[in-house]
Amino acid sequence: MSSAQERIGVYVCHCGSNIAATVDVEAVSEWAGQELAGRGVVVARDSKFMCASSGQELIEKDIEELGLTRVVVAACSPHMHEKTFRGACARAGLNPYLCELVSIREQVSWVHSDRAAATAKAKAVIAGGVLRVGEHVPLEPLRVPINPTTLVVGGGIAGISTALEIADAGFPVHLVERQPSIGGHMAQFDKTFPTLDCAACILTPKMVDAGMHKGITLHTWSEVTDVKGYVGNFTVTIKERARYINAELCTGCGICQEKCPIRVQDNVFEAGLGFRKVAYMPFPQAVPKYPVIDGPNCTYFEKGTCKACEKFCPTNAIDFNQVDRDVIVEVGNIVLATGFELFDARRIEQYGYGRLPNVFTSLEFERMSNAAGPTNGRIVLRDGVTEPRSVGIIHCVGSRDRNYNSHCSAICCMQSLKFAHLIGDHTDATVHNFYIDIRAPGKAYDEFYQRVLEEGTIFVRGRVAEVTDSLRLPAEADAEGRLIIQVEDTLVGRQRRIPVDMVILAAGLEPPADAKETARLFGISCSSDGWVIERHPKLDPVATMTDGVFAAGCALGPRDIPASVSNGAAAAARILGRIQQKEMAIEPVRATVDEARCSGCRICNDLCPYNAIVYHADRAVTEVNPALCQGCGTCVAACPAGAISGTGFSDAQILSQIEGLLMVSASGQLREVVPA
Amino acid sequence: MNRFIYYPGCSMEASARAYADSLEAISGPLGLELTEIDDWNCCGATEYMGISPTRAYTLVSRNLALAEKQKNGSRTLVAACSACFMNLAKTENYLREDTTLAAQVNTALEAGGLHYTPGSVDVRHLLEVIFDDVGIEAVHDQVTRPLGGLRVAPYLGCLVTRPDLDRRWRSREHPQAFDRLLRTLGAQVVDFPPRTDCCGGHMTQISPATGFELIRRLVDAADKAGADMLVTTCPMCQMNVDAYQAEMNRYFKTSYHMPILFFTQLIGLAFGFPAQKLGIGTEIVSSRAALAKIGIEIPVAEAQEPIGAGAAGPPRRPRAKQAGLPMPAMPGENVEAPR
Amino acid sequence: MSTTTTHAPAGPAPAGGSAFEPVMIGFTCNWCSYRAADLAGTARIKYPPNVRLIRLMCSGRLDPAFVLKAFAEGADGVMVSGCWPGECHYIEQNIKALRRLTLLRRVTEAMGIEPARLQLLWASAAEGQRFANEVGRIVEEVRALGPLAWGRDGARSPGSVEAALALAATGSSDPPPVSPADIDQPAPALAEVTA
Amino acid sequence: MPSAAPARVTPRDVAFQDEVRAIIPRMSRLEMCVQCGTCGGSCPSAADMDHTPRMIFAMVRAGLREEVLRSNTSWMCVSCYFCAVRCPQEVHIPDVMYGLKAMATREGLVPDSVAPDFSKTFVDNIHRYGRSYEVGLIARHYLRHYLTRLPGMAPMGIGMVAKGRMGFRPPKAIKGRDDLRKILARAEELEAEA
Repeated sequence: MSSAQERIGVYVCHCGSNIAATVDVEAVSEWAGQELAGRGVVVARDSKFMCASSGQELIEKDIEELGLTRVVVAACSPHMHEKTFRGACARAGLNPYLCELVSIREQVSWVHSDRAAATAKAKAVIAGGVLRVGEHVPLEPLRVPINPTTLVVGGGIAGISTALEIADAGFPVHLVERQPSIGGHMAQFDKTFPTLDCAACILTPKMVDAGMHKGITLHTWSEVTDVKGYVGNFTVTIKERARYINAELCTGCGICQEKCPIRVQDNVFEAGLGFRKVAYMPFPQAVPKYPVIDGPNCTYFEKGTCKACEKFCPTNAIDFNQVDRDVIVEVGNIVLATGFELFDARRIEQYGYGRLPNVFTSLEFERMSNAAGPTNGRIVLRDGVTEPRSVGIIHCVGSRDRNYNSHCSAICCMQSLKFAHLIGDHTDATVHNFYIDIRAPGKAYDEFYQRVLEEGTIFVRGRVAEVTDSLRLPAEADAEGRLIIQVEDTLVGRQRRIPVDMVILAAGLEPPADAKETARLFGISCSSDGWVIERHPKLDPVATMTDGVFAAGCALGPRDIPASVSNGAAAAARILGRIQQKEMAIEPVRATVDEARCSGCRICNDLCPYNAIVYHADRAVTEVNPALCQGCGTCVAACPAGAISGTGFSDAQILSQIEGLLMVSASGQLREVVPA
Repeated sequence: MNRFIYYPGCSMEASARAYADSLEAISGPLGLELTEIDDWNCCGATEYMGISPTRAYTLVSRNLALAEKQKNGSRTLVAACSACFMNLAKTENYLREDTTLAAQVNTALEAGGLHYTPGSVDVRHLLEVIFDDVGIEAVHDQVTRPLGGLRVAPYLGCLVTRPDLDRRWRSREHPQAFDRLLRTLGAQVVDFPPRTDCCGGHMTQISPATGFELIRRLVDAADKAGADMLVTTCPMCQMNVDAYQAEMNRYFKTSYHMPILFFTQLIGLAFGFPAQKLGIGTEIVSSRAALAKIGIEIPVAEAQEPIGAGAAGPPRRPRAKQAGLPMPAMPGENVEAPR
Repeated sequence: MSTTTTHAPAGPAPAGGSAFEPVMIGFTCNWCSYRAADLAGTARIKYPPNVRLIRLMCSGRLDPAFVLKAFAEGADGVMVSGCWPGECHYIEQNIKALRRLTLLRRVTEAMGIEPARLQLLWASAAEGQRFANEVGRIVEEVRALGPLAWGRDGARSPGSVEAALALAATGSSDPPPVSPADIDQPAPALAEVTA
Repeated sequence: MPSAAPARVTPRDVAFQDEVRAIIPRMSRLEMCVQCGTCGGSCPSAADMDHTPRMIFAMVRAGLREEVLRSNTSWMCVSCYFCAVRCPQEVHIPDVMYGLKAMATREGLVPDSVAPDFSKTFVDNIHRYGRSYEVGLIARHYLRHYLTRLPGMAPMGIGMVAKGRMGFRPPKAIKGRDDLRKILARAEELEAEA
């Protein structure tokens, strides 16, 4: 079908001044009306906002009155409004896939400054669209069923919130957590800013709900190892690591933990500040309530003897023969709430963490100030007894620093203010906060800053240069045995050396070390540093580029508890909407084989990453399974016989788009290609 | 035999002759074959930079060009003076990183019939070479007179581990390599936090008060840690701490007596060379008293002291008691990592 | 790379100077490089207007015929962009695109098209700045090469894709004609890929 | 600046900053300073500086040409590179200091003549011998600036000489001295052109 017989309408958007400022929109639409008439354009119009109802009605009216058979809209990126304009066509009775949206905003007006050149490029882009649209064929969206079960990866506050929202709406959820208990980082905290609620008091009820909920299946001490399928129909493999505890028999009495003779440093829940047994529950309110036995550190696994836990377990729940097992679940949607890891403060050696005993990380301090923590909430130096008389809190440790992480970790300012308050609460120590900027953008956040100022916390604007125990005598004789914080007080313009007893490093938030593998596993993209990329940072902040995979909480980037909780709710809402519809339409971008032309050469067979291509030896032809095909088009490009065609991205469509794009010269004139 | 191209630097021929002599003495036992760059010129220290950066880089590049030309089975250029090392290494890196600068420099070099191909020479400091190529074990094997009982403050100075543009050092502020080398000699290494701090450089010449303060910090820290002497890798550091200590004392009305020797001199002693062959005695602040401890009439008992005494590490500042809170665990930290 | 950078000259040279403005086609994948282009847009990062983009689902969709068509239609250069190796939305189809391109270059070179006119660019959805910088670089390289001889004076213009392939075959004995089929054979070392 | 670096759009008011950036081989990233003070905090000689490095960068941005070039800050830099390895914005701070010294020297806008003279004397020796000449350098320098220090220094000086660490005879000039002069002369021309 050549575009000549088509009746094409071209609609050029001003997008207020977003496009019109750099592209001469009127000229472009006029040009299209005249120069492209030979290519089937029967009408070309421009409008302030094509996406506004007025703009859409314009299209609908023309389809009805002028009998348009194809529509080209030149506006923003198809990722923005493709659906909108397809909708308009559909309402006017035109198959939505006969509409082509070409981008003259993201790809033209916003990235070019020269008006003439931008206008020329806009013309070319439209010509490409016009020639391409002529090759479009009517399509019907594929409808796929949505499995009502949802997988939530990560049992922190974001994951728990998501799971509860969905389960409370009556749909099943699998909640996967790496650690023995859900709860995440929030479970480690004492108070939460700025309200100073007790973290445990508000979190544990939610943990219990999640644990008890009949709609939620917990997979703790587990990891997702494989994901297959597509939106609505994922098949996920969850590896449940052996806990050596029979969950059916265990009552969570904790005797095994009590009797276990081995204590090891707890680098996870206690952030290294405390110890745990080898048979352990990370903390008393753990959910699920039954413990795990940490194999690598267990005497029985090392030496073959001990079994103290087994001897004393009243219900014979200890089972040393347990092995890791794979659980396979079918789900319709997935939410990644994989959270963050704390920056390793040892990497900034001049701050002395790991070298100078009385330098602590923010997470260590959270545990210290927690009444249930290793010091029962007493704020003391590393010796475990001495209360500090002065404390220095250093902001931006490993954040906003190109040597480590360029991003701002968003929560450290408020967390540090919280620490300052807690120290004042628990001790008589003077507190210095060393900051570059105080970032307190949140409800009642700056007010909290004011409060901490009132409480007498001293703020020094300057990024700390170093923490040292080497004194400059005689001047600093009084600081013997203490730490010196050396900093330029930028508001005074002088270098200062401030003696303190304790230093707290507000270590930044980093994506989990395996963030990239996670992204690959779930087929989503993450930024170079490892945060999940949203489908749209503003308008679709919890969806990913991959249909059916959502994200919530710090997996998307550093954020505080309220934000994480709302992320969870948002993701849940998106998913519930789909579940309610039972099925959803997906882009009919698929490859199909024309058996008549297939030579059975099998070149395409090994190219498909989804094994969607099946070869029928009997008929010596290849076939594509549309359910598995994701429409990448690699096989289409590879087929030497041209027997495979990719709907939506057919050779004809792309070849004519190339022709169209090249019809216009750099100066905006129609150019003639001299044939050989 | 480890062959290298060698850049001594000006001070090795004058104020730091002791460094040159001791290096010459120990290079045999260490299996170092150092071929001096023929007709090398001054690296410009930090002075030429203040006149004209471009010319300063050109000045250094002449040495690199000569080194490139001088093929003697090695592409490694060793510098003993930290300042020279820094200038050579930094220039080499910049020429690699910045094609414009490289072009400029080569146009200038042409005037002298020279050319330098960025990346063709690998610039290393003597300490790195002893650590990586000779190896601490090889050093250990040559020790015939362990320096048992000698308490030394390991003073590396700024310019060996900084800027370290090619990231050869795991730690640019608290490296442990130097300590391990000195322990291998049997010396007892004291805890010396300012190990990579500045000696004041040319401040003794242009702003004495500033220079004296920096010298005082070093001498005081060593004194406080109970060190018998400072040990350094840099002529500039040695010169400042040694030659200006008296003036510094006068300035602050203090009476420190803190000798400073080159690490090569200590290696020489541990290898059993006579003190005078190592230029010992040419320092202004005498190390006689300190060295008496390990003099020829060294008590047998002490001689028997196992090599690596004090390998337990420097006396730590107050650490957590058993009762106290644990220090952060160091997962995956390789203690034996070279640096 | 500072975000306040721009490329000079962006757009045609000021009136009077008649600098050559190459016209180029850029193939982007729907998931990474097209999103990078979108991001460059939303971030208002400026780059030269010479490249006209075509969105494919995946760089793996790139049929060598597309590239030849572009040259035949008078493009001065072609840019193929996709996700970084290992980050392909379709697992590893971008690697297959790379294989094709490596072989396709032999064809285009045989036709007398300088390698710099056919360039590959990896860009993740997060790399708007990089996308802009790289487009700027590629445009300048093509600009430096001047107009692609054929298509203007018709010198060696094959006029059609088929002719182009034929020319590749006959135009020089080596390399032999490459049919898209051959193109999905051995993969280059990954080092080469990520280089 | 690396040829790879794209051209920049420059508002007038940072002309001085660009002037400074231009004199520094390789990107100084001076414009990236966020005024955090890591440099001033790390600097061992900050106490004796008229302005901390951070302030200097702000002043450069503000176009306070004369104040910046007259400030003793760059001359007080001891080149210890603590600031360089710690700067969160990866500003090549010592390079900036060298650049400022060079500008100040070129325009004679120096706080006082001690430091510049030392550099000049040092460099003169290089031009004369191809090597530095400690005694000549120190003698000349002290006679000009530190007469009062000389008596106190005498014992040290004598000691150095006695111990053979200082010879009064200047070093033998290197063979390639004339070539070296040509090379440096060419480099100077190139600078002038730039």
